This record gives sequence, C-alpha cells and structure tokens, in this order.
Amino acid sequence: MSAELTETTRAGRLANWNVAIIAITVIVLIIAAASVDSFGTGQNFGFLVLDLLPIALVALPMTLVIVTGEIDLSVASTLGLSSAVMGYLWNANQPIETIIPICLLLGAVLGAVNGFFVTVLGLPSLAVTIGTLALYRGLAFVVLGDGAVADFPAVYTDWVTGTIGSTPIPNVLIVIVVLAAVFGVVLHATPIGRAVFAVGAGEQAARFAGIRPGRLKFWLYVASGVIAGLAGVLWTLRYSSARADNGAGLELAVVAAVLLGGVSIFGGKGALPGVIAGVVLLGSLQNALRLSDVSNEALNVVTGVLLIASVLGPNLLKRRT
Amino acid sequence: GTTKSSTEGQQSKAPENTAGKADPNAPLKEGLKIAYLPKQLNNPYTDVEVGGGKVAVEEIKGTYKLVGPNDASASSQVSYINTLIQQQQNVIVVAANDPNAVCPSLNQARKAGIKVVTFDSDASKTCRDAFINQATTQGIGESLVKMASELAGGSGEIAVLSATPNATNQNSWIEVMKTELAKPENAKLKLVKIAYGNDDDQKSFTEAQGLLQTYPNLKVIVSPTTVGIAAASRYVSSSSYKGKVAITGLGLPNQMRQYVKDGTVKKFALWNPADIGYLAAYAGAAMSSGQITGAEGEKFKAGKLGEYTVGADGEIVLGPPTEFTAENIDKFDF
Amino acid sequence: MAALLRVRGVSKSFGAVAAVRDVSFDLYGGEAHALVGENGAGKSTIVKMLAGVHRPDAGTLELDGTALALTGPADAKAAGIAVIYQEPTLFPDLSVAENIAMGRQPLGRFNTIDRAAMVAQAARLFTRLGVSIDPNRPARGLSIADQQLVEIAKALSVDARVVVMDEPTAALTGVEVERLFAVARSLRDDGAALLFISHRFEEITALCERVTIMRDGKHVSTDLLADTSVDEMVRRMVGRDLDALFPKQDVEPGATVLRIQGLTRDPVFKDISFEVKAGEIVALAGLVGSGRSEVVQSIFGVDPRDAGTVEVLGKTLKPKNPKQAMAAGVALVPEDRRQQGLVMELSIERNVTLPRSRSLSQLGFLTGNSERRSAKEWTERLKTKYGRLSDEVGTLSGGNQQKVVLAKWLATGPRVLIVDEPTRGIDVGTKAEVHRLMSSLAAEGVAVLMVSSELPEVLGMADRVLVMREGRLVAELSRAEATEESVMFAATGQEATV
Amino acid sequence: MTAVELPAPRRNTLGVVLRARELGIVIALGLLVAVTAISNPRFLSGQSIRDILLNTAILAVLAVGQAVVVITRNIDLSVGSVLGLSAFTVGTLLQNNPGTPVVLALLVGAAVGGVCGVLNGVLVRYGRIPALVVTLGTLYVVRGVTYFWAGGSQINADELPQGFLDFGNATLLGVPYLVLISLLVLVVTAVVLRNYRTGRELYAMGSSPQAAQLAGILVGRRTVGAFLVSGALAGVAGVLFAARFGTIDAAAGTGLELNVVAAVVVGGVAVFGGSGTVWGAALGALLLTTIGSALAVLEINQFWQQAIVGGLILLAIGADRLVAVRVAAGLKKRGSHVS
Ligand SMILES: Nc1ncnc2c1ncn2[C@@H]1O[C@H](COP(=O)(O)OP(=O)(O)OP(=O)(O)O)[C@@H](O)[C@H]1O
Ligand SMILES: Nc1ncnc2c1ncn2[C@@H]1O[C@H](COP(=O)(O)OP(=O)(O)OP(=O)(O)O)[C@@H](O)[C@H]1O
Ligand SMILES: [Mg+2]
Ligand SMILES: [Mg+2]
Repeated sequence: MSAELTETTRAGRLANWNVAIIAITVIVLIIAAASVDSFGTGQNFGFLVLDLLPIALVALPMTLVIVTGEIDLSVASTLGLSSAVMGYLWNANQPIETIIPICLLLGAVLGAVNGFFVTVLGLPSLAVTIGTLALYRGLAFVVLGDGAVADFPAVYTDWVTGTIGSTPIPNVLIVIVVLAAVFGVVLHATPIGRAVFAVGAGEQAARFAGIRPGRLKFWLYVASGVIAGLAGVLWTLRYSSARADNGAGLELAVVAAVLLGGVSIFGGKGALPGVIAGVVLLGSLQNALRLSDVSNEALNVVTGVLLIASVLGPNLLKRRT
Repeated sequence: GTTKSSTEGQQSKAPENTAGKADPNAPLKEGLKIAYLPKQLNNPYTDVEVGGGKVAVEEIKGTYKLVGPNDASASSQVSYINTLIQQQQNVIVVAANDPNAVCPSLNQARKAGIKVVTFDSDASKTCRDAFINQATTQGIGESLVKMASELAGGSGEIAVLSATPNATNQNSWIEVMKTELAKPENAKLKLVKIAYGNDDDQKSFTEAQGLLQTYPNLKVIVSPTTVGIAAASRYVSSSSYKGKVAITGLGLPNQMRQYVKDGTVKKFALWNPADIGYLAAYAGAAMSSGQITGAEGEKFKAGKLGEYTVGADGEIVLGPPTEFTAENIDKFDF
Repeated sequence: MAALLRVRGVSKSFGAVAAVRDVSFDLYGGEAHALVGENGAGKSTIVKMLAGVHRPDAGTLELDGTALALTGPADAKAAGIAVIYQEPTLFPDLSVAENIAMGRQPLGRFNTIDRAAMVAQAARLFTRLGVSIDPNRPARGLSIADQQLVEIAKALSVDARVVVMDEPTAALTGVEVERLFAVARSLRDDGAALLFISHRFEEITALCERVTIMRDGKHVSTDLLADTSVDEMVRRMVGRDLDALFPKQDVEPGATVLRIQGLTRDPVFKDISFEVKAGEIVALAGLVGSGRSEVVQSIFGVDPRDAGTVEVLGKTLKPKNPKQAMAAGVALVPEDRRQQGLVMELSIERNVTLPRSRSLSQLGFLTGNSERRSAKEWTERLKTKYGRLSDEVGTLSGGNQQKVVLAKWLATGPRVLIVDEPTRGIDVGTKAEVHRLMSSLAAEGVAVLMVSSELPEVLGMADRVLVMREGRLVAELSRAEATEESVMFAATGQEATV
Repeated sequence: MTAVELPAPRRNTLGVVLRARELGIVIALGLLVAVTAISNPRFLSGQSIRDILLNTAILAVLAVGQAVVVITRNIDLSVGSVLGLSAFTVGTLLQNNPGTPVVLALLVGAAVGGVCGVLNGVLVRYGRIPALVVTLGTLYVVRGVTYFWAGGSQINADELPQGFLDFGNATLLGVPYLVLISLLVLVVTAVVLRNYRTGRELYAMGSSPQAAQLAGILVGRRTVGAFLVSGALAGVAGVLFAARFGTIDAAAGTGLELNVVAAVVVGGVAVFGGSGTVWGAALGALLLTTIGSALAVLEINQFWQQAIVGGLILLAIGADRLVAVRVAAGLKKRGSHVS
C-alpha cells in the first residue's frame, strides 16, 4: 500500500508538465550552449530575446484567456493592425509619443470587441476570434495597403534593438520580465487569478461563488488586445517597418507555446512559469537549429512533435499508474 | 513630440566604410564564406538565381551557403541575417523582402566586417555595399510596353498583373511603363488596371480571372513577375479567353514553355537569373578581397560574364533582358 | 431458482482509492434488489462495472451462469443490461426520440433510419410512463425531472433482463416516483431483475424485496427486506447507531433578516413575497419544476428578476449581483452540486475558499497558506473525508462533495443561509449531520431558507413551510399546520394520492 | 395507470426553424449575386459561374470533412498541410508515371490524407490529447515533412500529364468534374450523417462525449473515423488542387485551415459539436468564395476583402446565436407535465 502510494505521488510529480517543461528547457539551453558555436554569446542572446519578444508578450494574456477556457486567435492581427495604424499616423506626421498610446488604446478597443462578442453575446471564442483574425488583418491592409512605412525615430528603434548599458542584456528583456511578473502574480497569487482558474474549470460554479465570468473574460480580452497592440509597436520599432502583414501567422505559434507550457486548452489548468519555459524552449531551439544550419522545416516538425508530446507525455505517465 | 518630419535625415547612419581604398590588383581570396539569403526558399526563380551563385562560389573556391525563410515576410529574414553574423560569414548576398526592415541587421553585419550585396530586390542604399540590378529599370519598362503594344496591335486595353503593391522592382518598372504609355505613339493603348497577385500562384490565378471578367475588351495582360505570368497563362490557356487575350511579361522559360507551345503566349522576356547570383558572388568576393569598395567607376572581373563596372549608388547592372518566343525558347533551360 | 446475474468478488480501485473491494451478491429474475450504502460506499462504481464502463480489477460477473466479460457499454446493452446512471446522460442537441433510440434506431430501406418508427416508439414509451414529452423536441432545455424521465424511457426501450437504476428518483416527486415504480414492478413481474439504488428508505421498502448493504467499498450483508428494519440497515451502513433524524431545536425567532417582496420573473415565478427571521428555518416546498430553485437563485442574484425587491437586514439588494448578496451575508448552497456548487477540477481547498479569496488575501495577494488553513479548519468541522486538500474535489463521493459545498458557504459566516435540496443524494449519516448543522446555525441566529422535495425533511426541519405551485406562492403553513397532506394539497392543488 | 392522451406528434417545426439558418446563407448569397450582377452582368456569365464553382469545389470538399470533425466536437487544423502533402505526392506520382489514371490519383490522394487523418484521430482518442493541440501539431509536422521532401522543387503544369490537367477543367454536361466530385462528396456525407446510425452517433458524440461513451457508442472508432474522413477529403482536395492549379510546391494550401474553419462556422456548424449540417458548411464555402470573386468584380479594394470576410463570420455566428436563443426560449415553455 505504501509502495503504491509513493509511486503514484512520484508519477504525479513527473506528470506535472509544468516542472518537466522547465527542466527540458534548461537542458536544451545547456546542450545548445555547449554544442552549438556562438549560441552562448551575448550578441546571440540579444538576438534570441528579440526574436521571442512578440511571442513572449502575447503569450502572457493568452495564458490567462486560455485558462478561462476561451481562446484569442486574433492577437497576431491585432498586432498587425496596431503596426499599420502606427505607420499610418507616423506618415501623417503625428508625434510618436501620441502614436504609441493610441496603438495601445486601439489594442484595448480591438480586445474589447472580442470580449463583447464572447461575453455579452455569448458566442464561442474560437469562432469569434477567427472572425476578428480576418477582420483586423483586413483592416490593417485597408489602413496601410501593402506598403511599408519606415524611418521611425532612431531613439526609439535603437532602444528596442539596444542593450542595457554595455551589458549584453537587451532593453526589451525588461519589458518581458516586468510584464511576466505582473501576469504571473495576478494569475497565481491574487483573487483575480483564483477566479480565472475557477471560471475555466467550472463557469457556473464560479458564478454561484460570486464571480462574474463575463466581466473577467471581457477584461482579459482587453488585456490581450493591449499587449498585442504593444507587441505591434515593439515589432514596428524593432524592424523599423510598419506593415499590415506584420506578425501574420503568429497566433498559432503563441497558442503552441502556451500549450507546450502545460496549459490545458479546455481551461482551468496551467501555470505561467511553464508558459515562459515553453516560449524560451521554442525560441532557443529555433535559434540553435538555425545556427547549426538545420533548415526551417526541421523546426516545423520539432514544434509539432513537441506540442503533441507535451500533452501525450503526461497522459501516458498518468495512464500507467 | 517626435514626428516624421522632425526626424527626417537623422536616421541611424551607415557605418563608415572600413575597407579603405580599393586595390584593383588584389588577388581574389580563397575560402570566402558567401551566404545567399533570398526572399524565400522554395521559389523556382530564386532557386535558379542562387544556383548561379553556387557555381560562382565554387569557381572562386569559397564556401557556399543558402539560408532563408519559407515565407516572404520581412521579419523572418532578420533572424537569418543575425544567424549569419554569428556564423561570421564573409559575404551576405540578400534579396530584401522589405528595404528597411533588414537595414539595422545588415548594418550590424557590415560593422562586423561582412560585405553585403543585394540582388533581385534592393535594400535601402544605406545598408548594403552593392546591388546587382538584373537590368536597368528603364530597359525593362520599355521592353514590357513594346511587347504589349505589339501583341495588342498598337491599340486597346491592357492590364498589369504585378506581384505585391510594394514590390520595389515591379513598381519602378510599372512607373516606367506609365511614362512610356503616356507617349504619343502609345496613345491608343489604355492601361485599365494594375492587379496584384502577391506572387502567390493561387491569388494571381484568381486575380487574372477577375481582370478578364471585369474588362471584357482586355487585349493584353502584362505580368512583370514569374509567378503572375505563369498563373495568368494557365488560367487563359484553359478558359474561353484563349486566343482572345494575350499574355506577356517576365517569365521563366521552363515554366512558360507549355503556354508558348500551345499559343497562349506569343512572347515574354527575362534576363538569365542564374547570372544574377553568379555576378553577386563575384562582386561580393571582389569586395571582400579589397578589389573594390562599391564606389562608382570601380571595375572587377566576374568569371565567364567578363568585366563589370560599378555604377552610381553601388549598382551593378547585369545587362539587357532576352525576349523568348516559340522559335528560341527551346534553347533555354532554367 | 438460479441467479440471473451474479456479482462475484469484484474489486475496483482508482489510483490509491479502493472504491469496491471483493463484493459479491446475486440478482434473481423477477426481484427488485436494493443496493444501499453511505456516500462513497461504492454503489455507483458497482453500477458502472455492470454497465461495462469500468472493468473490474478482480472478480467476475456471470449472466445465466456464464462469465460475462464486458469490454464496453455496448456489450452490456447487448447482454440485456440496461442502466440508468446517477447523472443524466442525454444528448442535448438530439431529439428526445433519438436520445431514446440511439444505437438501436429502427431501420428502413438501405439501412437508413426510420424516423417515423423511432418517434412512434418514443411516444409509446412516454404513454407507458404517463408523461407527455414531445418526442421531436431536442433534449436541451428539459428540466432535471424530465431528463430523468427520458433516461427511464431509454432503459425501458431495450427490453432488458437486468435493469440497474442508480438513484433514479433523486430528482422526482411523489407522483412521478409512483409512476416509475408502477413501471418497475411491471418489468419485474415480466421476469427482469431490478437493481435499485436510493438513499430514501421509504422507496426501498415500497419497491424492493431484498437489500444489499455496502460500506467503504465492502459488502456488508444481503437480506430479505422483510427480515430487517430500517434502523438495522442504517446501523450496518454507517457502522454505528444514529441519533434521530431531523433534530430541529426550537428557537425563539428574532428580527426579520430576509424580506422578499413581489419577486417576479416571467414566466417562471410571479409575485413572491415572504420573510425569514433570525433563528428560523423556513422551507420552500412544491413539486419539481414549481420554480423554487429559480426563486432562490434570483434572491442570491445569479439569476435575473423582472420585478420585486430583496432586503437583507433592511438593505436592498441589487438584482444580478451575487457579490453584493454575499457581502450582505447571504449564502446559497445550490441544488446542482456538480455544475453550480463546485468547480470539479479544482482542489478541495480552492473550492472551500473560492467565495472568500478576497478577504483571505493580504494587500490583495494570496500565498495559499491562509487558504489552506481555512480550508482545513472548515472541512474538519464538517468531518469531510478526503486524501489531501490539494486533491480535485471531483474525486470525492457525492456526500463528501456536498460537505465541501456546505463548508464553502458556512465559512462565509452567513446571516441568511439558503440551501437548495441540501441532502439530495446524501446518505443518512451525512444527512443527519447536515440537519444538525442547519439546526445549530439557526440556533446561532442565522435565518435559514431551505428548498426541499423531501417531505419528511420539510416537516421535520421547518418552523414554517411555504408552498409553491406553478411559479406562485400558494400557501404558508406553520409548523403545526404542516402535514404531509396539507403540503401536498397546496403543492398539487388537489387531494394528495401518495 | 390510465392511458394518457398524447398530443399528436407535431410537424418538426423546430427543425424548420433551425434550417432557416442555412436559408439565411442562401439569402445572403442571393443578395450578393444580385447586387454584383446588376453592377456587372458578366458576373453571371457561364465562365464566371464556372470559375466560382471551381474555386468553391476545393474549399467545399475541405469544409465537408471539417464539418464531420467539428460535429464530433473536435477540430482539424491540419487540413491545409495535408492538402499540401497530398498535392505534392500526387504531383510527383503523375510526374513520374504520366499514365496514371485520374481515379488512381484521387485514391492515392485520399489514402495519403487518410493516413494523416488516422494519425490525428488516434492521437486525439488514444493519446487523450485535445484535437486542437493534436492538429495544430500535425499542421506543423505535415508541412515540415512536405518541405523536407519537396525542398525547393516545384511541379509545373508542363510536367503534369495533359489528361490530368484536362480533368481540372473538363466538364460533364457543362458541369466541371471538380464540381461534380465535390457534390458527390457532399451528398454522400450528408446522407450518411442524417440517415445512418453512424452519422447520428457522430452528432451524439459531439453533443455529449460522456453520454456517448455510456450509450455504448464506439467513440474511439468513430473519432478516428471522423478524422479519417476529414484527412481523406483533404487528400482528395489536394488532388483537385493539383489538377486545378497545375503548379504545386511545398507551400500548397498554407493557411487554408482558417478559411475552412471559417466556412464551416459561417455555415452554421456549432464549434462545440452536435449540430449543423454539411450542406451548411458547403454553402459557407460557396459564400466565402463568391465574396472573393464579387469583390474583384465590384472593384472593391481587394484590401477590404479579408475585413469583409471577418465581418461576415461575426455576423453569421451572431445570427446563429439569435436563432438558438429563440429556439431555447421556445423549448423552455414546452416542459413536460405529468398528466
Ligand atoms: N472515476 C473515479 N476516479 C477516482 N475515484 C473515483 C472515481 N469514481 C469513484 N471514485 C471514488 O470511489 C469511491 C466510491 O464512489 P461511488 O461513486 O461508487 O460511491 P457511491 O456509493 O455511488 O456514492 P453516492 O451515494 O454519493 O453516489 C469514492 O470514494 C469515489 O471518490
Ligand atoms: N435546466 C433547465 N432548463 C430549462 N428549464 C428549466 C431548467 N431547470 C428548470 N427549468 C424550468 O424552470 C421552472 C422552474 O424550475 P426550478 O428548477 O426552479 O423548480 P424547482 O421547484 O426548484 O424544482 P427542482 O426541484 O427540480 O429544482 C420549471 O418550469 C422548469 O421546467
Ligand atoms: Mg453514486
Ligand atoms: Mg430546485
């Protein structure tokens, strides 16, 4: 009996994908640093962070949204529309100091539209955000056409691509760390976080406990929109190019990273450290494989396999007990 | 605040040219690492281009490398440039998906001593050392109008099926076409529409459909992009418009052979894409070896293609395009 | 007579929980056999093994003397075992007729489904059950009672030799139960074996001939009902003697705590007005579907209302605002434990502290410690049985789940406690504890409003009984006036037949 | 017990209301065509209609397969990648064996897709992984495999046998083969889903997975079956794609999955399973394709196209919701009463 018990608890711990994914990420980082030339350089670290910046940012609110049992596939299009509007306003000779808040506000509005359809009208979020995915991207093209706007002020673009002082730590890492900390604390150590989990695991019961699932989800969509808007601004500044097609297809990568991080697509389960690990794992694998001249195709396969394995692995472990 | 006009002219400057003075007699270095970064991999036209590059790199005993994204997005190229910097390549030969988005990275590469040669689609002048131009913009624009006029019999409606609306090359050719069409001898030709197929086969196909539906009197579709011309030809060859509407533009002989043979296409033009990649390798090697710096008037030898002179703004022009017809098409295989 | 179905030494464990251990009993054709036991005793697990849902870890099932290896529910069906599960298992998007016929739809040309025959079959079954449900309507939106009736029709449709009913009556009222029993008896008389699970002894004695008792997953005894008494059964189930049920102490009612005036929500209920005083237990009685749950949900604010006011200690509550109701001291233990009472996938501790996460936080932050401490305290107070506080609440048995719901709400320190079917699906032992708890809360000055479909519970616990019929409050009976007859008369509008 | 008088079984009025959902698409389609045709009569020319139907054919086949999966409360995001793999496989096959009959090509495509579908189904069912996760994974994997295999190569029209290319355009009594094939797929699937036990079981599974298990439905087999159908149809669509467009590379069908899901959603198939028809899905595909063509003809800036499609999806699910709320309100009033 006691042997049986310890075995189940050990399996339970292993089955905790959140821990596993962090361990895997650390191992991959160590192996990559040891075996791939120039993976461990400071400059490469900077590139790596810049590459995973948009996914890392958007994955934060996405985690909360998915934990409530919903999804937001429109994030990449929100990013694109934010970028397009940024370009449009810049071309219209607006000061960048006004443009950036406008883009964040725009993100909030776009998120609120999603939130309205999902919570007020009660429509399934998968369908709604596939709709707004097309709608927002379309609007981005309406705003900016197929053109690109460049020449953003060097002070801003240099900050986004630059590092802290003479350290190899990129400035944008501050943004990621601060936001990750905020979302992590909110999800795991506040009443809001408790409500997020409760709504995801049993919406009706949450309502009977005095939580307003609609309101909660609405604000999560707004948060998702704001962060996607911010990601659009940073994207534009990083490449110094505002385009309507910026970030196209990013939504699937973000969802993949979040799921890889151990969040259940059905809601109610997941943790932010795992998601961060998922983002870092995907980003560093991509970086290391590219440095080793392994083609993009391999990365596609690796991403897909990892994604499936991330759910299959714990399931198999659980089943064996 | 900081607006576009207040920052005009204060963009981050290109790094000072560190190569110093050109020495035309310096020998070509061996073992140069030359990497090709096309707009996207798995595009037949690009494959031919970089194929030529591979030949040249082998001729000069360098190390050839081909990397690139599967989608033609501006941002995905940046990660590859960063990787090439890490790998300490000597020359990066790149076709920019967005002239500005790649700039910061290319300049970072140049700071690290890497020579940057653009081909196919130029990056902003401040962030590359040389640009291999397939033909002069003027030459191509004129040639396209000439072919269209012949096919239309000197008068009637014509339409353009281009790549993306911000494709640098296509747009400059279309500009020249417009100037040409404004001339009195082309007064009877009417350009009714510029459609964009985004260099996507299916989209170009659908756009060609749309053109023919909307403009019943259309005589010629001019498609200055290999994807567009192939898609338009395929659509027309299988539709009731075959024989009524002529297709011309820039295309690859192998892709177009069928439509030239079945009469859908009478003539089209192109330079030899393999030569572009070939020339880029030599230009990059010459720069990396110190033979040239990219300044106007410098000369260098490009293997079987002979001697080239660097033009204004570091442009190196390959030569005039070739016209393909049913008579000569079988002589080409690319 | 040879046994029709033999259960021989079956065991089943879920992880570390041994739900059923070495249980054996026989079912004979033509008998109705009761299976009783406390919550979590393993009854439903036995049912699921008979249904082919779970495969026994050890032991065998025998039908007509031959071993029965069930690899899935389809096998059980093929073997003539029909099961009514504890939870309704309908397909909300499909028509009622199709729900009944699923998997055995009558076929016509080219093996296509003969819809007319299918609808006719459903109509016949409903006639037999004496209910009128449109066979063509989708199952979505059926009330719990109607859902249960469709389940019963489903089981009838197979012409089964063994019919297993896991608490089929939990959501039914007297009339419907009687109707069900009539059908069950006719099945039994045709030679089928009936396995009947219920926590209501009056039903067991009314229907069954023999009874098997389980405790902690183990078989305790199988006897003729005629040979045992209810007290004896209860003792065997809980393993000890029980105090009397329904121990409501007399408390002098205090000031009015809850005042409802003209509460209306078309078309579910209309113009409901009543008061509950401190120390009072007021029962809201009525037939299933009379609108009681909707009234209390509207009071608590999870459901909207069209008109009327709700006052708690003189403070008027806004509609649709459970948070404000909670702040004012209202707590609602809802009727549907799995959907409304608990977040099944969350841990016990999170469930217990969910309504209080704000007050348990320090400067808005939660570390988990205060929640764990509070959850431990309250689950211990209610004698909840569980492995660890971090276990998912869904792994507990029904009764223990109900205790978690109670703990969750009692911990909020309510001034008004509304309980909706507080003892539905709960074993006698736990039931007594719940009653004692309600009574002592009342003694502490809490105003208790209790919705219950169980008349003995209503009569035993309530100081006053309010009766609802078709969405209207039709009677208010004092403790002295309230009898089975008077309540049923008010609820049905006619002389009771039970 | 006294005999009860049952109300005469009513005509299935609810079904009629629900079917109005598809009626809505038909009306929208009619309006769109009318407006477009008035502004440019050539929109109704034979060639134009043929083009729209041809373009719809491929999307419709995919949408039918997707609808089958969605009805079981799953989703298949890998269809675009599977289409690409199938198209490339069949293209290579035809390149090397120009004599291959079209029917064989279709079968090969279906088989390739079917294998992918079974893989999806097995992972979903026996790996207990949500379909969204599995098919998002195989979306990447299958596309990666195709890239590995194809590299930069492209199969051009001139490398494909003329017979096969003709098949992409040829007609029978004026109706293109591609359209006939998609109609056949549609009718067969619709009949199976509506009139056969297997089909009803798919609805049951989507409506309540636990109940389906308890009802003895072979959920595993049916789940794998649904993915098999979706995969095989994506494979068939790949062959149609190859025949229609003649140019195939590793990127064929990239990003198509969202269009397919959009068509299904617009067509009134609930993303949570259990309801909707393949007719609706096919109509959704037709509507989306027609919008694309109409915008080109109406000379509406093509940049608006995507935005309009997005708006339409929102409109469609919104309308769906409205109908559902009405129906639910009607149902509540019709509870039973013991007589
Ligand atoms: N799927 C499962 N996974 C884990 N534990 C389970 C599962 N099903 C039942 N159990 C556990 O097995 C034990 C027996 O449960 P079961 O549902 O058979 O009880 P029961 O006698 O039907 O109780 P009730 O009267 O409350 O319905 C309980 O401790 C329960 O928590
Ligand atoms: N889930 C549901 N879907 C649709 N209608 C429902 C549902 N639950 C209840 N109703 C309807 O609402 C009305 C009131 O139901 P309510 O549940 O409040 O009654 P109740 O007296 O509390 O009965 P119960 O004991 O079943 O809870 C009835 O007409 C019933 O049919
Ligand atoms: Mg039970
Ligand atoms: Mg109730």
